[in-house]
Amino acid sequence: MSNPAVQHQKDYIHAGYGVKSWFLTVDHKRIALLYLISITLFFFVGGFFAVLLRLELMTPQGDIVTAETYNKLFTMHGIAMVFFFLIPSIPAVLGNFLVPMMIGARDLAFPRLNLLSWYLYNFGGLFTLYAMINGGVDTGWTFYAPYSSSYALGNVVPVVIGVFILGFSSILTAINFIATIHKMRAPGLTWFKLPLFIWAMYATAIITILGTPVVAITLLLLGFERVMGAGIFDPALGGDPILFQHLFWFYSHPAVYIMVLPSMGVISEVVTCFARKQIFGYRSMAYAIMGIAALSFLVWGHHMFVSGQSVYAGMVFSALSFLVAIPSAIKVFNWTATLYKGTIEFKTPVLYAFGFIGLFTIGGLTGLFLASLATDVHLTDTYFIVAHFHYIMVGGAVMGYLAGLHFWWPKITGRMYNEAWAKFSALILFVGFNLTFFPQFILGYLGMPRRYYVYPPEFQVLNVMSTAGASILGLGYLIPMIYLLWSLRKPKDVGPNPWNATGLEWTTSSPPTTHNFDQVPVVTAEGPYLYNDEEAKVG
Amino acid sequence: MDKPQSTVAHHFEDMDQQREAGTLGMWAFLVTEIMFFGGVFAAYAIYHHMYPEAFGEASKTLSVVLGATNTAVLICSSLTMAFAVRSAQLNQRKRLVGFLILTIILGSAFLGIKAVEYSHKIHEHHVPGASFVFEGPHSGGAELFFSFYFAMTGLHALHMVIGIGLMVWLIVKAQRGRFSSEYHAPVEMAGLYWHFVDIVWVFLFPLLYLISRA
Amino acid sequence: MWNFPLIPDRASTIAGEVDAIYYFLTFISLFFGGIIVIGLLYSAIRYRKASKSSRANAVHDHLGLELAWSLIPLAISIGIFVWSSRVFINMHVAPKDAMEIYVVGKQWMWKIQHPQGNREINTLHVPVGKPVKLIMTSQDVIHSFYIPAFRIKQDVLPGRYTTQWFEATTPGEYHLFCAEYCGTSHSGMIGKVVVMEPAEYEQWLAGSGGGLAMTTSGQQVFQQFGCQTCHKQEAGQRGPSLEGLFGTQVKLANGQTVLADQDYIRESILNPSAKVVAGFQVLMPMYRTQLTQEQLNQLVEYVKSLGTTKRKEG
Amino acid sequence: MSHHVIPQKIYLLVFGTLLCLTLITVDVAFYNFGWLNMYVALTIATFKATIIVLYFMHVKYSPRLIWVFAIGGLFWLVILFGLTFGDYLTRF
Ligand code: HEA
Ligand code: HEA
Ligand code: HEC
Ligand code: CUA
Ligand SMILES: [Cu+2]
Repeated sequence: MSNPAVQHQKDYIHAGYGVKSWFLTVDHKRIALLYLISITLFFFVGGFFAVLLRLELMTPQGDIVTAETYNKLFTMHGIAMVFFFLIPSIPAVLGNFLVPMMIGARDLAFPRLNLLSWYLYNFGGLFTLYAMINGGVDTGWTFYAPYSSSYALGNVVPVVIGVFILGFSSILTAINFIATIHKMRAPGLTWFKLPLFIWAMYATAIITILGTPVVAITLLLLGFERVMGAGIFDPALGGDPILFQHLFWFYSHPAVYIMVLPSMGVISEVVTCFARKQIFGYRSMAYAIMGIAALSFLVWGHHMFVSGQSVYAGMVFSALSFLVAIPSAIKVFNWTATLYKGTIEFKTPVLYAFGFIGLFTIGGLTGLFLASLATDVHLTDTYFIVAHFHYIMVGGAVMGYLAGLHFWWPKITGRMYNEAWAKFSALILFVGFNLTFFPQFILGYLGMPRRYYVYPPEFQVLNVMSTAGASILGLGYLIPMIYLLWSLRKPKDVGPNPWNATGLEWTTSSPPTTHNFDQVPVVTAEGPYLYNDEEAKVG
Repeated sequence: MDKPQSTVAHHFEDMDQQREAGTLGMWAFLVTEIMFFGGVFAAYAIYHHMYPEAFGEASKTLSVVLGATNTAVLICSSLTMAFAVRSAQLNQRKRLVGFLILTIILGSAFLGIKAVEYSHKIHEHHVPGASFVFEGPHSGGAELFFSFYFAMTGLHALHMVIGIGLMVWLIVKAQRGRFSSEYHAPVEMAGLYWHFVDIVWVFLFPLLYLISRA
Repeated sequence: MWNFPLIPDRASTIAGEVDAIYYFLTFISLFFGGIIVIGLLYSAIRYRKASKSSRANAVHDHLGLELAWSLIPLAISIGIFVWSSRVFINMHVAPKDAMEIYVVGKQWMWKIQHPQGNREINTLHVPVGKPVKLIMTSQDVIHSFYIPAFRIKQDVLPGRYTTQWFEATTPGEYHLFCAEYCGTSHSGMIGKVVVMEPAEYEQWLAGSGGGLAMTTSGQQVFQQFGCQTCHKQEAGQRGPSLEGLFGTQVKLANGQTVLADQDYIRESILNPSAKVVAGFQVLMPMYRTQLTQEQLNQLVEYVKSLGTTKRKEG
Repeated sequence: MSHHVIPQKIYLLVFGTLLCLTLITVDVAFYNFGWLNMYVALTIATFKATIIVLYFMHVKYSPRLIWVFAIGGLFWLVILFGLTFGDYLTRF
């Protein structure tokens, strides 16, 4: 029973109506949409804070907000963007939607846990949002003790609890992915036939379960110290503030790969599809993902080179940080090599993918300046750092997220967006992004410290450039919102496989039915991305 | 037993796949628990390294008798839990419920003894914070020790309370005949969790009570 | 409007060494970034869908190439690591004859005291061409003492000393920033470093209301708190002699030995029971709550000076 | 698989061992082995944990993947301890 039956079955969006059918759904695809809404909300919250930051920094003196407010703004910007937007972004939205479909399963292993994870996310989010509106916090997203435990203004404890709850949400998603990927692959789909996106999701999940609990306990101890006045990290009470930093970065460095690995997975899918070519060096790409995940736990001390950590420890961490750059190098070069002799079609996702590769490379290479001890001493805690991580996280990870969203949008909604607008906004984003963050590299080298509310006047010109860029960037993020939503007004207008891509998800209808596949597919192809082999093209 | 209920969820192929996925998921969760407690253990180890004498002095004020008794109680509860799982495997509903109740009783006994210890500590003003008092030269380090004592045993106790809650739920389900030798994954999961909590205590006991008895 | 700097001042001996690595890294980045960008653009143009270029013999795997683009970056990385670490170690090992200046950070100011006793706030006067070692601690949260023109930075922690050193090369005024976020006025915790010719510096020292040298005021504090009742010239019944203590290895009651450095002396005063000298009881009271951070610094400086005198005599 | 029913005797044996080891660890704590004290206690604790994992938690009868996860968790703990102590033990 093939095609006619599929026609009659309702797709997952129309499988049920009414509030309950959404809020109590256990369908991974519906949960992905719920996540999409929550996460977009937080992105705009974080973006709103960023706009205020940039406006304040237009002039050297303080004008639109007070110093206290400024400090709360960058703290809440960092927390919203890192914990509530970027860490869950690709896994919880695209991963949730695609992991079962790409491996030929009907759902994730634990559908109810999946729904619980969304509720926890929102619960933690609302908790934090409440704390942000009601007083805010001013510790910086890093919560360094003893400032956060004994001196900080505002609602440190509620925010810490919010992040703690959020941690549970990530952990549940991660456990779900691990069990699903291990145990629910379609017959014949062996590990080395998996799309790289699945590898990336798997590695991300592993990092999440190993790292998140450590930051959870650390934040709990911090809250304990702040509430009870008991000593844990505050030297006035016998504690050691450097220990807080160790425990915090034990998670938060691997977390930066939680943020970028999923994007790397997306880019591999997009590049192969639009170059119509097999990925260059599939196995080493997979190994590189796992290598990054494993090494990511060995380098956290590079955030602490001037913290008073031992010089020897600093050297060990520096050496290992250089080492973790090597698998990233492999990935960048292999993508470039994949494009060589391809047949490249310039659709929107591939524009974002180009953006990702270029900007991630710049971000990554500037990471080397920071992994190198002597230069980090000068650059740490300056705008160079700010530029480094925005290049990777905004230029890299967010672009990857947008690439994926555009690539799978027809699959998710059954509708194609307006290509011209989409290309236009990709261009705007690229220009705005570079104008915003490139000047910050120079600012950092000149010595402008980060988290500065007022600054010496000679830094103004570069700051004005950055603010100008940010307003272009903000505009660039609004446009996709509009045309993507607009596309929903149309009737369904795409078939199962608008891009002619390989991959099991493209064999289902767009949008897919609730159970994805009528029959569990059996995989006989030699591997993923068989674009060169015309036979393997799924029609 | 009751009529065979279909216990394979719609998205799984068969029982084996469902059970394997469940076990793997549970172990992934236990890994997060290892790292969670690992974080405090690491912090404890660092401070023990920094203030060995103070930690020793403070540790001496704990009661080895109560600590050791509690260790034994917890090991007993692990045994009853293991038997509970075994009963479920063998489809022995009465025994399953009986062992779960025994486990709950033992778990509660542990918490009771813990409560006695806490009340002693509160009495002796060993609770860190404004009212903390510790005679002798090591009061700073001792306060740290007690911060960890309460944080670690408190988290451990919280896990036990959750475990007891799980078992109450299991008993209800078992009474309704939901488990069989085919399907008893929830019992197994609860068992894994309970044993893990036991293991945490196996490390907490020497680290908190025994470090300076010699 | 366009006359803003793109390169920071370079005013210490280490600055050039750091910049050399910086520019080398910039070069490496341009090189590899260039390869990637050119590669991307080349394929984008040559192999766009409409182009008729031949796609024959496309490869999907090439171990040699992959090894090349992992091993070459690895080799370069190792080179940078070694080079940069050597400079880093230089930054950490102050010359023996460096003059020592004490820095105390607190929300939100820098308090500085010269060995001759001169105090200043948010300004640091130093002579050109002479190594200066900063001995720093904080009264509250973590701060970071950052002089961009010297390319040095070090976090300043409560509860312990951290140090850094520099040798200024060019007279002038430079920014001094607090680089670790420390609360509301973090961005106001700034000041300047004034580098002067040695003669001028002497003048400044003499003219700026010097006050007592740190060792002298340390001696006064020593007497004021009655330290000499237990610590005499010779080791007595009650306490060990502090003569010649600094820089030696001290045997402790628990069998270990420690180096008597600044942190040890500081800890011995604040929390005597933490490390007890072999052969003595813990009689010494805790001075944690009684001493200000400045008095503590002076005491440490005084105890250190006892060391040097003795070594000179011996 | 995983259906393995472990005989009661083994459970009782493990239980007995655990109780004995608890007694031993308490007793041994009152002898002074100097710096070894801590390691003696931790070795016993590790041994106890191992048999709990192997028998009570059925890992001995579980597929390789479960072993990998159990050992992996432990290994990452070692990383956390190792690199953190790496800092504290080399400060000067
Ligand atoms: C997604 C996020 C992300 C990613 C992927 C990275 C990736 C890297 N980061 Fe970054 N980093 C952050 C986010 C990220 N970082 C954040 C948020 C902070 C600041 C936190 C805070 O304090 O608030 C930070 C801070 C930070 C520091 C601390 C600076 C300080 O505070 O003093 C350091 C130091 O080593 C560092 C290094 C690196 C390195 C070496 C990589 C590497 O993985 C990069 C590897 C990639 C490449 C190298 C490019 C591709 C390779 C080639 C083209 C080949 C040529 C290569 C060679 C010659 C080796 N980062
Ligand atoms: C995923 C992570 C992420 C993302 C996406 C961003 C996005 C942006 N960030 Fe973020 N940033 C961080 C993570 C991130 N940041 C972190 C971790 C810190 C460190 C915090 C700390 O120090 O503790 C930081 C700090 C930080 C600073 C340094 C503050 C300081 O140290 O004093 C600055 C300053 O320019 C900045 C700017 C921006 C800008 C302009 C964007 C833009 O890309 C945002 C663009 C988005 C929008 C603009 C929203 C969409 C549009 C609207 C809401 C419409 C209205 C807007 C207009 C009409 C213009 N960020
Ligand atoms: C009541 C007696 C007493 C007083 C008063 C006293 N000390 Fe001590 N001090 C001791 C004893 C006893 C020791 C050795 C035991 C120990 O290390 O705690 C000691 C050790 C020291 C040491 C470590 C010496 C070493 O050889 O390693 C320093 C430094 C020190 N004291 C400084 C001071 C200073 C500064 C003051 C005044 C602010 C002071 N002491 C006041 C009794 C005293
Ligand atoms: Cu002091 Cu920032
Ligand atoms: Cu990092």
